[in-house]
Amino acid sequence: MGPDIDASIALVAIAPFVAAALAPLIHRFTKPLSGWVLALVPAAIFVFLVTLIEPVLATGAIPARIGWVPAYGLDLSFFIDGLSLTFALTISGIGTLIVIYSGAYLAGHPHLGRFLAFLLAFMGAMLGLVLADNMLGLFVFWELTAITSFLLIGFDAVRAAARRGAIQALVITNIGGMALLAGVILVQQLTGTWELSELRGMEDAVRGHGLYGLVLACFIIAAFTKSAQFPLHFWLPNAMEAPTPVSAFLHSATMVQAGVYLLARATPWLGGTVAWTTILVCFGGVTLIWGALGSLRQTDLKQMLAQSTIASLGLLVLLIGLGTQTAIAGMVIYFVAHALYKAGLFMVVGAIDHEAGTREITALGGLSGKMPVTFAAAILAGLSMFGLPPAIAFFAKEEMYLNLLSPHWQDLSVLAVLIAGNALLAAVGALVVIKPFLGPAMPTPKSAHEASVGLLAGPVILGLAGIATALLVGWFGHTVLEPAATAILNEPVESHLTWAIDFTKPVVWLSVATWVLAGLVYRYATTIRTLLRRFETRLGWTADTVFDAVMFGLIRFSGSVTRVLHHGRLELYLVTVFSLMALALMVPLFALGGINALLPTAELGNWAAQLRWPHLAPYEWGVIILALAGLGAIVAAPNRLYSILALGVQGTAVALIFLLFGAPDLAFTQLMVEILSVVILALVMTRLNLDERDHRPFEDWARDGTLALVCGAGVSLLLMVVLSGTLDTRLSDFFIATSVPIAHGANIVNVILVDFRGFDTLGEISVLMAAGISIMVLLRSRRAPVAVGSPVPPAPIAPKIKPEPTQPARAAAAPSAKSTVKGRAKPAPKKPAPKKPAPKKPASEKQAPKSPSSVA
Amino acid sequence: MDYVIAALVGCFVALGIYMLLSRSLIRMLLGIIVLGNGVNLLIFTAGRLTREIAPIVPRGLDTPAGAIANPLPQALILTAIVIGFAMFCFLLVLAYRTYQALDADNTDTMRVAEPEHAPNPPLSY
Amino acid sequence: MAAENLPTAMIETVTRVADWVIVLPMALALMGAALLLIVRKSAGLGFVLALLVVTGIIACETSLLMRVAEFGPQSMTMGKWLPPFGISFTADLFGASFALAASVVTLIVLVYAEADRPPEVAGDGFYALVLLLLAGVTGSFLTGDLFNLYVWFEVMLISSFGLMVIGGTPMQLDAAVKYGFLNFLATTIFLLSLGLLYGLLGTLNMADILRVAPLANPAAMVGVAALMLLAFGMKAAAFPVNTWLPASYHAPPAAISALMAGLLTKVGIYALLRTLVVVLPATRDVLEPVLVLVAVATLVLAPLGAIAETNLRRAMGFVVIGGIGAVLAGIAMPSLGGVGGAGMYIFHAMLTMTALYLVAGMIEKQTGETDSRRMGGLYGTSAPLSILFLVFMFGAAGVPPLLGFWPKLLLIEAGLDQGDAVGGLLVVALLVNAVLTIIAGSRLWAHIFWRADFTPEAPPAAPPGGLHYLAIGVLAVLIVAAGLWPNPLFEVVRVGAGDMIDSARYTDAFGLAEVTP
Amino acid sequence: MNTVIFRTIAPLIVSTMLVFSVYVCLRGHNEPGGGFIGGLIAASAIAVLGMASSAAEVRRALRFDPLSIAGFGVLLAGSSGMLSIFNGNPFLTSIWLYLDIAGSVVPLSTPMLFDIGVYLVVFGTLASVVLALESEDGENL
Repeated sequence: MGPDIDASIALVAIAPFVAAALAPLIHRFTKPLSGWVLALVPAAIFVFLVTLIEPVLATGAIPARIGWVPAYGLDLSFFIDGLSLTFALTISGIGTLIVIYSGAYLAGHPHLGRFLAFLLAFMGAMLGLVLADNMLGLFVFWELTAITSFLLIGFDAVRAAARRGAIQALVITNIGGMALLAGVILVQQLTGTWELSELRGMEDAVRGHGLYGLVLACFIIAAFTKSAQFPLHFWLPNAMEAPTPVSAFLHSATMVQAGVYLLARATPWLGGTVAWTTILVCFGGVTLIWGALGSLRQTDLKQMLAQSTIASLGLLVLLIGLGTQTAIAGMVIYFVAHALYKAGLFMVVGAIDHEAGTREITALGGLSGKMPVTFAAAILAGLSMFGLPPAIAFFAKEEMYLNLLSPHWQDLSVLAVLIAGNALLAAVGALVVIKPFLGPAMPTPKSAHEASVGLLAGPVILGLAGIATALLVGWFGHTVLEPAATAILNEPVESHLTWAIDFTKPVVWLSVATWVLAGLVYRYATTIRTLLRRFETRLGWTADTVFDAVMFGLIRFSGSVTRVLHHGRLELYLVTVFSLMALALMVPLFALGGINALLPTAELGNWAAQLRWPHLAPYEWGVIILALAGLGAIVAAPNRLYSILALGVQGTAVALIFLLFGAPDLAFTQLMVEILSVVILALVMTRLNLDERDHRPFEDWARDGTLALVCGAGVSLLLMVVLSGTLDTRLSDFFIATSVPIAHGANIVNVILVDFRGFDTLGEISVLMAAGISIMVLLRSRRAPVAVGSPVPPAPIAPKIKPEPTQPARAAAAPSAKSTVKGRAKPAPKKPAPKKPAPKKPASEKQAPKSPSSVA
Repeated sequence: MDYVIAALVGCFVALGIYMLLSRSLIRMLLGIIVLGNGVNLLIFTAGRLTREIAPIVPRGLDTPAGAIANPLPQALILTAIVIGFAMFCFLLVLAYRTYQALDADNTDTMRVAEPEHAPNPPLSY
Repeated sequence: MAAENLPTAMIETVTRVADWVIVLPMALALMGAALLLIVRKSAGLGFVLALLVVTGIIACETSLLMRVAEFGPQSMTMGKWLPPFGISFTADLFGASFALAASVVTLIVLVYAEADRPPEVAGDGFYALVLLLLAGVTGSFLTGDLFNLYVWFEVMLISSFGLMVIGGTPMQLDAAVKYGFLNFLATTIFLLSLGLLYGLLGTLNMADILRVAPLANPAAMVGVAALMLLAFGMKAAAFPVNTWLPASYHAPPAAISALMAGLLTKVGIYALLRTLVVVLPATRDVLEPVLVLVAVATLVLAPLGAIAETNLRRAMGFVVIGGIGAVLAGIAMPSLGGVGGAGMYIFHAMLTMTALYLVAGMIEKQTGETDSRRMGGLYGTSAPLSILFLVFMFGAAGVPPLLGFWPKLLLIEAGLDQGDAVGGLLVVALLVNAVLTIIAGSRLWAHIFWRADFTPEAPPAAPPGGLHYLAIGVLAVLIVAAGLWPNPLFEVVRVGAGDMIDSARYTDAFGLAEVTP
Repeated sequence: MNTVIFRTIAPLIVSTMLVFSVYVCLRGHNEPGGGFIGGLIAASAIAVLGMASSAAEVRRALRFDPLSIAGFGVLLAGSSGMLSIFNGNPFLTSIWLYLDIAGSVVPLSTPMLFDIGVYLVVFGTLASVVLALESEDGENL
């Protein structure tokens, strides 16, 4: 295939995004017709895909490849085989009708342009998903469908239920998405390729590997979350908070089928094992029955359809799990049939809702006279859902029952589940089609009349398509079923669909049994609903309420964890840091044997005798004692003035140490810095009226003291370990040797500062300058409150988070706020302001917590 | 003698940490200074101590006659002293401004940025 | 001259003007800051001058990046002294591209801030501080000398102090106290470890350290590295020493917190990457369990904070921390993929986290509130803000095809590739982080944008204007474009991560003098 | 502090300190001293002067805004390093000029310029801090 086909196939996935980006703009110009105009894009894609049917039939698959991230070995590659073509045609075909329908359904809505944009973007993502060859590409599109679906479900965002549905769908499908990502990467690592098309025939590399279980789990979680399998099904009914076109398109016909698509796609190399079959059949079966019963429980038409979609998804998963030729054939036919009738029925329900103003099945009746075309469309779709000939769904049922009549109990139980599920679904179909339209007319909120062309085009065309495909079943079998099933199973599949119904075969009678059962269910629908509802009430909880519990639990848990970790007390933050510092010092010393460097070794012999008092001159001892005395005085100082003086003492001692050990520059600088520090401290302290003493409670004192001692000891010991080695003095030797000859300076320290390591100094003077600016910034801000001249600081001083509840510090400052402000307003108070009560009271006393009512 | 100074470094560090853990801003500042002095002494000691002979080449010579104090740590410490002093100045003025604005010297009562009774996250969608 | 006696003291080769691009960004930023300080009182001049300087810096860094891409790591040793005696600036692809990203982010924030700053604040040294911050960040990314790194850390720190308190509200002061003490403590611990390292090895040049580190007492080296891990972990806001970040980043004006969120923690984590992976690989292996633990805890706990927090910018702070966890995960997996993922994540985080804070600032302007519980209904009224927030939030969560996805992909791949329990643990943590971030993001989105049952107390004074949208629009285009077409990034990461794992090319660039260790 | 005696002798002390600081700065390359120490001494002088008279007066006497002096110092130090771009050397490579003025050789060098820059920064910054703290109402910052 040349670049032309590459480009046009890529365009299939990209064009909807472009259209989406332009949709709000186009909508502005074509207001009443936006739906029709924008539908041209999917329509064109549909037509283009139709032209690909023949080549696909001829060659099996059309690949297309565009370079994307060559540095990572990643191409944006697509391939079109029977399976992806079936899905893509469904998506673009139904998409066309949905776009038209949306234009009519949301006519006049202020955000219609945005809505159409999301819808088209979703369609692009979905097309990309089913056409992608590269697994990462598939993942990218997979996530995009989740995002667009999130936006579409939450479209009617003022309702909390819509927001909840959107978040729920996003969270659940995102969990699946993460599993898919892990699974996809694992598969790549097992097989060395990202391309789905190359994975066929590599089943041994996947199935035979020890990580198969993990891969399987990842893919199954991904598919089950996306395709709403029990027990992760609950998000789907809540997603029906979206406008009806979205439900019709995303949550029945396409997006939820992505999981089914993934499983079908993975069948050749992931499927066929006992684990695969067991999991898929069991979960699929449970989902089928659970969804169908759930559907019967509902009275809202849309909810009925939503729950029946869950059931249908379960059915599809079950069939993929079976994995026989007939099961796969049944799955392909059922997928197409379901997409056609379910989208149609959703649109019908939307039309009823739009025209009659309600979707309650108990409040509707006798609409057939007022909405005849709608009724006709409903009947066409209903035939399919009921599985009656001449609808394509009839064949789906036939195919799935085939080969299950065997003596194995597994097959028989699957058959029973299938019959029960199909019967329940058929009954739901009958209820949806018959109840609102036939029977006595009921008063509705709006006076119902026939819907507009835009609303009707979709269901009518889909209904007709459902019949037409059945009438052309031979063609359908050849052009859709065979290539799709072949793609799934990676072995040639022959279609044997025909209208020649052989009444001697038991399969036909199984169909008849299904219908009879469905009729019975329909007859006793009200009773069953009552029973189911009673059961639900008795049960007390659903997966949906569990989600809420988990979510709120998570939020509460987050709240508690965050409050515990980020409590706002600097002192405890510092305790954490120093505890870690103690660990960082002590563990290498004692667990990794760092201390050994200081311990006497065996060769030393009688080392105790060699111990001697460190050789220090008396004045050196004097300086050290001075330093220690200064340190002690800082702690013991009865007030601030003494502690500042003590600070000067220890600083001077340090300067003396520098002087004693040959660093006059350092000593001089240290002394000057110490003097300036004391001066500045004194300058500031005369302005503050501070609490004088260290009021540490004993526990804190013990804790702080221990930490300090451990860290101090650790630093000393580590330093001694360092000193036990010899210093490599290359650098200093070099500086000493070159200072005069090359750098022309005799004071080596100064030469290092301005020449050898002048760059450090440049940074350092920048630090000084920056400190100067920062201090200026700080002091400038003094002016702000004074400028207003009011005794109470103006509003901007208070943080805006919580205007009405007192924020703690302000409350604490309230009694003394006046004096503080005065202190700022008046120049230089000679005496400290009257002694304020030290802020030492227990916190609860001052803060009067008025927790703001949650804006829930 | 290196080991004696190393032990002294430990004392400086321990006292600095102890002061930093008190909740009063001014005491914490004193802690910062003491800790900084300790670290400077540590660098000085790590460069090994030599008595009295400053790293200055006598006039007329190209290289010093005998062993001299290690000049590199001195240069590093000089940088560190000045930086530490700049930081100290900023933090001191910050403490001063904080005291003015919040009327608090105790860090436990400064709860503007992280309010003590922070609301729980809303349980809604 | 006596230079003949010491023929090996200085570098012989001639330095061309083009070679200066490695140090010019730094020099321009510093001298620009000085100039801006001098002229700070002339209204209007500051912004123009700052823009010019940053544009010049970007030009130099672009040229540097191209040179590095073409010829491999570049180095310049100041004062012509032979390394390791002089201070080297050495740029490999990671350093050069991060420096470029930093200056681009600064340029964007400058434009945004210009739209944000009330006219009466002129002369407050804002531009000088921003340039000093940029100088510190650039220096930290490019330096090849550990003590020099300490100096640039301090430049960055002190200028961020100044930026933190511009405006001087009580909340800013409280925030600055926590930010100031904890961060200064971090640099002090770094200095302490540097002193010990010098005592052990007698050198400060990174390449030289790499050469002589194996000869030193291994336990002492681990102690030094553990202290550095603590110091850089604090700067990077890794659990459990990340408490200063949520305490402070929401306090200053939005433009400033955006700049900090984009640059500061990234420098910390880059320093960790550089020191542990490149310079001290042996001790990194010893510390690996700690790294894994810290990475997992940061990845999982940070987004919980984002879920719990109602103050919008505080919540964003937790998102920033979560990103740090992802980088830590990469450092804990010293493979090409792990380091590459970490590097790409740093790049992504610089852009995306800045953008998140900027858009948060715009939301605050639009609603006049800082608490997400008191916002609402923006979806209907402000479509551009909605799109921007969504893009950046999902970008931070690593949703494809945005920029944030690719580093996560690399990291997850590296974790699975490792094939052991540790790798698996990190992968699970990364995935959990993504899901939790999505939850936090979607909740914020629902509360701020979708929910409409909200009436503001006072109508906002000044909704964001065109300049705001211009600044953030450029960022959005960068993020989306880099996400859609990440190939250049992958090229950078492939070579850059290779140079980090096998640092031969990096150390060769120094041109160390031949001295026997 | 504001005694008459103090006020009278303060200018004397201050001018001595300032001269000494310049001396310490200039001799720093060969003997103990240098820009740092010089700057610190000069800043202390300003602190003393600020105590004797008022901060505003000192500011007026200085004529230049102390922070701008610091900025100029960084500019000077940075530019001295940039000079080597012209002779094909890396940043901060020293350049020495020996001027023969009236018979005595005066060495001029970029490290000296650099050290003067350091002096100015230390002096400017600390003077601005001290003066700002000495003046009560953060005026004119």
